[in-house]
Amino acid sequence: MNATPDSSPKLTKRADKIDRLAQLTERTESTSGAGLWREAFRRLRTNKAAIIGGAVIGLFVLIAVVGPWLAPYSPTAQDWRGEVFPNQGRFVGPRGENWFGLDHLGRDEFSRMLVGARQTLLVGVVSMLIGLVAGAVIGAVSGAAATLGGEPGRRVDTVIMRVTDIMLALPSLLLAVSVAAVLGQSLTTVMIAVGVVQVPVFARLLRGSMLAQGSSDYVLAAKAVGIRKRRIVLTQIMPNSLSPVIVQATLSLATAIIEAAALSYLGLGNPDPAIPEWGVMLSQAQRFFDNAPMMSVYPAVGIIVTALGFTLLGEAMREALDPKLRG
Amino acid sequence: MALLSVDELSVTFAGQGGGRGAGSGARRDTKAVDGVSFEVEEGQVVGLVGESGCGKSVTALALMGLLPRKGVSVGGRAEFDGADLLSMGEKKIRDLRGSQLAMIFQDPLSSLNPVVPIGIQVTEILTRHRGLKGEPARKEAASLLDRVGIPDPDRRLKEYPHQLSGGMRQRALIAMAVACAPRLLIADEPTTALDVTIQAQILELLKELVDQQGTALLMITHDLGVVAGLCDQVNVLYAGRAVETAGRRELFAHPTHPYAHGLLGSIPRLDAPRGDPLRPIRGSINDKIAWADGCAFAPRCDFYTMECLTGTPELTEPRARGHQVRCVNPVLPAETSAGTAEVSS
Amino acid sequence: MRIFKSRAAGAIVTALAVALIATGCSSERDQEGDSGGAKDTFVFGGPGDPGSLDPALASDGETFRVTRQAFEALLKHESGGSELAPALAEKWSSNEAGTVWTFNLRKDVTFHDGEKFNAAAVCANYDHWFNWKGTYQSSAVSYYWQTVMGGFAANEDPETPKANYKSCTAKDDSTAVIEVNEPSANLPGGFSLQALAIHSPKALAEYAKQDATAKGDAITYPEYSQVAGTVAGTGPYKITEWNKSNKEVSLDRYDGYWGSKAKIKKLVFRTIDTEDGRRQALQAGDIDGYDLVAPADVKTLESDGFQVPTRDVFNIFYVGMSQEKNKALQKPEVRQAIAHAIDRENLVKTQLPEGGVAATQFMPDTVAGYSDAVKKYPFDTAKAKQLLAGADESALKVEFCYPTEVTRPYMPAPQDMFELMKADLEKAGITVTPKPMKWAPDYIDATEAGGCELHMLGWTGDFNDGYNFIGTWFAEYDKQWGFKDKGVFDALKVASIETDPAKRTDLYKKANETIMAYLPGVPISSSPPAIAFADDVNPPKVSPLTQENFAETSFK
Amino acid sequence: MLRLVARRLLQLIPTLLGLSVLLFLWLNRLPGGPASAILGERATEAEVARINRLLGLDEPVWVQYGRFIKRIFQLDLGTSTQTGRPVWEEFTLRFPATVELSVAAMAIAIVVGIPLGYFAARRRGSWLDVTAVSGSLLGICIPVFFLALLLKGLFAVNLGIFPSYGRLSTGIDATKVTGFAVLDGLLTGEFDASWDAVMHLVLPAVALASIPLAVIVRMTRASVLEVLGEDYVRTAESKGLDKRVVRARHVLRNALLPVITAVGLLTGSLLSGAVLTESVFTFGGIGSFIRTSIDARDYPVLVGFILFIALVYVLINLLVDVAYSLIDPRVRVH
Repeated sequence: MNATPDSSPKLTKRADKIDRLAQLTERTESTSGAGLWREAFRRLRTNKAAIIGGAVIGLFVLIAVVGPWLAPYSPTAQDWRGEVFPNQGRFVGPRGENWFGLDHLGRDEFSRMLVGARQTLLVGVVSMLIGLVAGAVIGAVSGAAATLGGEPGRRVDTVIMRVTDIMLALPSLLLAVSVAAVLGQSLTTVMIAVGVVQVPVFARLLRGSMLAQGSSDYVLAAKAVGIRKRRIVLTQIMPNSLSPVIVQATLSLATAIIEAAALSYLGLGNPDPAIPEWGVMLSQAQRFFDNAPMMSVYPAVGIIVTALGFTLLGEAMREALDPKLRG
Repeated sequence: MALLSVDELSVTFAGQGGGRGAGSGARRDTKAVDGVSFEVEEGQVVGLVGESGCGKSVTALALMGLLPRKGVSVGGRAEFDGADLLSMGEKKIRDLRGSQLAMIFQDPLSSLNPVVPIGIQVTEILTRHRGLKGEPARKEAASLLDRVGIPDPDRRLKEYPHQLSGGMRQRALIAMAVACAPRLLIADEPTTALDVTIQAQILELLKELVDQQGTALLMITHDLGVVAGLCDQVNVLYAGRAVETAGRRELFAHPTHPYAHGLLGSIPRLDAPRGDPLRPIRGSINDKIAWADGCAFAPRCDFYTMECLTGTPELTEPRARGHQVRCVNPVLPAETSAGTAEVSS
Repeated sequence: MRIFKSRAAGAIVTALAVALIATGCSSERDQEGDSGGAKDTFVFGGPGDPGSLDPALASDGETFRVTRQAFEALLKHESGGSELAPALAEKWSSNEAGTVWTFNLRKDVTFHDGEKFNAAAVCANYDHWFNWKGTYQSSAVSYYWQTVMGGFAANEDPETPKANYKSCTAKDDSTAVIEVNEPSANLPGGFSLQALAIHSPKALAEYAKQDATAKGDAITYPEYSQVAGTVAGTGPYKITEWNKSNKEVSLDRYDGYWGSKAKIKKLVFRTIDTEDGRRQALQAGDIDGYDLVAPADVKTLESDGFQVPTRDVFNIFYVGMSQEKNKALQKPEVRQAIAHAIDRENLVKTQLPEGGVAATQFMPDTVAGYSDAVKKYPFDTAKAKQLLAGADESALKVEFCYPTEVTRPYMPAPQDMFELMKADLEKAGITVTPKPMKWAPDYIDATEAGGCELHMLGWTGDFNDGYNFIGTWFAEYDKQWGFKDKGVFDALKVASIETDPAKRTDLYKKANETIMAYLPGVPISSSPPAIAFADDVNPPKVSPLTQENFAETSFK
Repeated sequence: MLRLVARRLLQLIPTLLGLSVLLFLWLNRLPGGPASAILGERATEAEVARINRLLGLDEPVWVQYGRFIKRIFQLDLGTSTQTGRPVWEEFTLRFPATVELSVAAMAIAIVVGIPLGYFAARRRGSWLDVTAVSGSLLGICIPVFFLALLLKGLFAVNLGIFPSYGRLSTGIDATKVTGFAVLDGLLTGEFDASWDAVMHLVLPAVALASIPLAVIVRMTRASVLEVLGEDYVRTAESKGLDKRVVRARHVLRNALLPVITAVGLLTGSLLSGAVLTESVFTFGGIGSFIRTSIDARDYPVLVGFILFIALVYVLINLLVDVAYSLIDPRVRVH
């Protein structure tokens, strides 16, 4: 019946057949096509946690960038010095000119919060980077040695991992004290200290995923084809090992900020208290918790919410990138 | 009457995020099974054939009542011995499972609990349905393993899945399935994960077991070879619907639905004249149209016409009694050549 | 996970908010939380553990606070004051030269271990100290002996000062005579020090058997000074237990006490290292009193019905300058400019507890030798600017060290005080670089070695003698200050060897005037270390030297 | 099994040795000495010099290192510059308190965390799940010391339900047997003492538990979710087994494997949390001692503590491995 001689009607018939078909056919998009990251991003967009996390971080970063210009007053000038009496537990709460009230030295709390965001972000990012870079190097060496180094390589690997194990075990603030003890107390010290804490985490992570990748089929394939080992590591293993590291980076931004706060609480924080940083502000204010709770609450909430933001985003990214949870 | 008669069974999965609370707007639902109907007689071996994604396994799970309750809606009826499995209460179906209804899964390794000894995994079902405990249970388990052809059962009972070979694992699973001489055994691609030599053995084993116990077997597979070797009755599924149902001989002799026709055309046959090209079906199962709008196979069909695109085609018996075909213009002897001609031209 | 996190975020924020509001706003306090059980135990919270049960080995207030209840020296300060008063010695006198000191001892005094107190016992003590060897000669162990009496019978280290102690003889059972080689401004004040409190001879014999060892990296105190049982004094309480893991020292009333017996049966000193830790403990009724109240808490506590008696000031807080570290500081104008730039009044008003005063010289007005005629440097930013301009130091840059993680009686909140002064100096156009350091060892080391251009430090008097203040800094060249000024040094020399109290006081006045004219540093303030008690306590007379005698305490 | 243990213990030696070298080098770079820590304002340069000479801190580095290592091998960690007592003694003195606290915290974390995580996974999307997930998120994001302050301010100071600091109320004189306040009370039959000790434990333990609890909840939840999707659970269901059997034998057992490792690692990290919590509640354990040591720069103590922790950590890992190989047959063969 479909072999009809006359052409023109058939053509038209064919045409609208196809149209009809086209409009009916539902293409269930196949995930196989999209690349890991494109796909991950697609899933992120649909993930509320990611959106919220992203929003929080976005806001935070925005404040960190433009805060200093938004700040109505100088964060360090003790403009209302005469009005605050820490020694009598008399403080000034929120009011028209000072939205968040004054701190214990008569400075505008709101301005300090705004400006503090930048410091906080700075501490978080820098220390995370320190941890990431150092950790990545160690992990990469260890992983490469393990995958390609043969017996000696494996020995190197075990040694490195033992050390990182121990580092993992040491309470972060002890590491911090050690660093502070050698470098003296400074903002850099804080960053390094918090960074050092992250090193073993990144190292283990990168190594782990490299080992996983190392034994994966495509690497075996690459080996089989006889690609030089270094190239395999650089072109095959490394790129594919990075996604977990990136996730971890996001997460450790959260921990870094919290760690920094803990350090300031132990008096190992940023030495110049005049420069506002949420962790320092919190540890300063908690002395007056009974008389001026809000003074501690502002920085505390700041820290917690920011940390939450990074954690949410990080978790979401992990899910998005996790092949197990895909599809 | 039939032991199992499935009537217009449909399974719908709520779309992404659906069924997980109001949080995210439920997206397009997907109909995995869209009105399957077939019957299984006592002791009969029935095949469900179709390429992956056509809803075979989902059908099986639906019958076993193993589909997650959340985000899944099951429609139609599935009468097992007169009782509807689909509307049956949790408690009742639990009692049926393992005793009257049993199932064998695709991947023997992942289907066995890695941290529980084989012994326990076998005896637990005996304890549950036959009240066997302790020594007698162990004895029975051993003899079961023996029956499914696992050498040195007493040692194996103490071992863990990872210590067994692929074939043995599947045998163990089968042992559990037949432990209570069920009346219906559902085998979901029982051989796909195994290498060819083992496949044959497993199929043999299944065959003799069902013969011995008079168990009915619902064989789910994409492998027409298996069907040819085993089944009495065959149902060809496409996009969640049976498109052709016939006895084995009838089907292999005269595949009438263009899909079935295509399937058979796409497997190499020794008796085919040399040089006669294989004729694969174009496109993939992903290009389809909802049965409601017409024949889901249309986009891949060489013979489709406007009629194909107007509503679900009815089941007809264009060739022989009991040979049902769901197609507006089935491949009948006259056209076979024409159809192939168009493809090759 | 997906959407719950989003809800989660919401939930969290609310939860947090609730918690914070709850803590922040609810201010009613429950007074019945008193877990002290029967009211025959008085619990006092201190900021730090004592170092040893033998005051002779200590140099810190926390140790003395405890031992003072169990040990008595020959002399003491009158309760609640800073005047010398009789203790184990009823009367005392010295010869013209101030080298021979005669003590008429109290009779019918017994030690906690039943030993009899007499002149022999006194000399046993002094000789015991004088004959210390090895690690005991380290000033970390025997600081006060060395400040009062110099070195030992046989000095082992060239750096150890030469002995000034000559002998102690028991004229009769109740008369002890102590001779020294040279008159010293530290006498008779020194005889009142806890470090020179009298121990039972039996205990001393025990002590002698044990040695303080210094191995590896620190000094190990002898066993007897760490576990209650051996040490025995004559005080109203006797030390019964030192529970380190519980951070508490327990004392029981000594019923054989010669004076008026202690009113409360059991006395416990607990360590709570943080200020709010102590405050909360008091508010929660866990303790009956504590020392070093954060000024911020004084009002709160008072309004909550607690007693916060004010002590007289007996300390001085100052800004030190190291003229060698920063040459600019050698110009008098610069030092004066700094003095004028700092707003002491505001600092006192906002940081110090009630009773704090701005200082005009390097000693509080409670010390004999305080002079009203010293040159004053009132707060005047303009003047400061102009002085700097005059010395063409308008672009003056200074490094300002301050200690972290510490509060001292004279500086309740070092960091805040630093920030205030920094702001002041910057107003006067001085660029200030903050240099925070850990109190010990970093800060101490740095300041003592003159490693800081500007630093803040203070002093709490050991006994009422001007030399105990100004003498410690300006008697001779000292790295901390890094200046040589004959005028200043001589003024103190003459004062220190004058034995007639009245004359000496006048000389101290002169010295103070000379010092303030030269202005080696800027005296800032004197602040009374606030002490707090529960409302059901009759507190002891508070002492400017923080020498409270808890035997006076009782419950209402 | 034994070989595993032996091997690990052998590995321990070089690790600790290496660590000790690092520590010594670190120590050697440090400013100041005990003198000024003891004398405060009253220290002068001369004094400091004298004391250092006395302590042999003026000798050449290698001599000092010799002494250092020798001491380490004699399990002699040196002397605390704050208390002037042997570090080892100070630790043993305070160890029970911290163990008590850590155990309490871990107990809370496990007893609450595992069921919570399990049911959160089972009732995915329910309010329980939401609370569990958000709670654990918060637990991870709130600074421990701030949480501790909140708890203290709310329950100890404002509501006065729990004591605000310390291990035991002063009124109670408990006889010391093991040093574990709670245990002692039970042993000696002084139940009031035990109860008192427990009351003192609650707040710090809760604060300290926050992070482990959060982690355990999340891990349990995740791993239960994963296991629920496993084929073997479906198999078990297909056998018509009782819910209870399926959950106990086929879900929980498998799901808890990863959690066990986590618990091990967390225990190691508890100690650092203890430093913060203990110092907020002035709980007389190692934690608060370390805090004061940090303030006083009491390096012998800090070094001792680091070595000590390294030891504890390695041992815990060993335990975890052993435990793991006992539950998971797959590990046994390798």
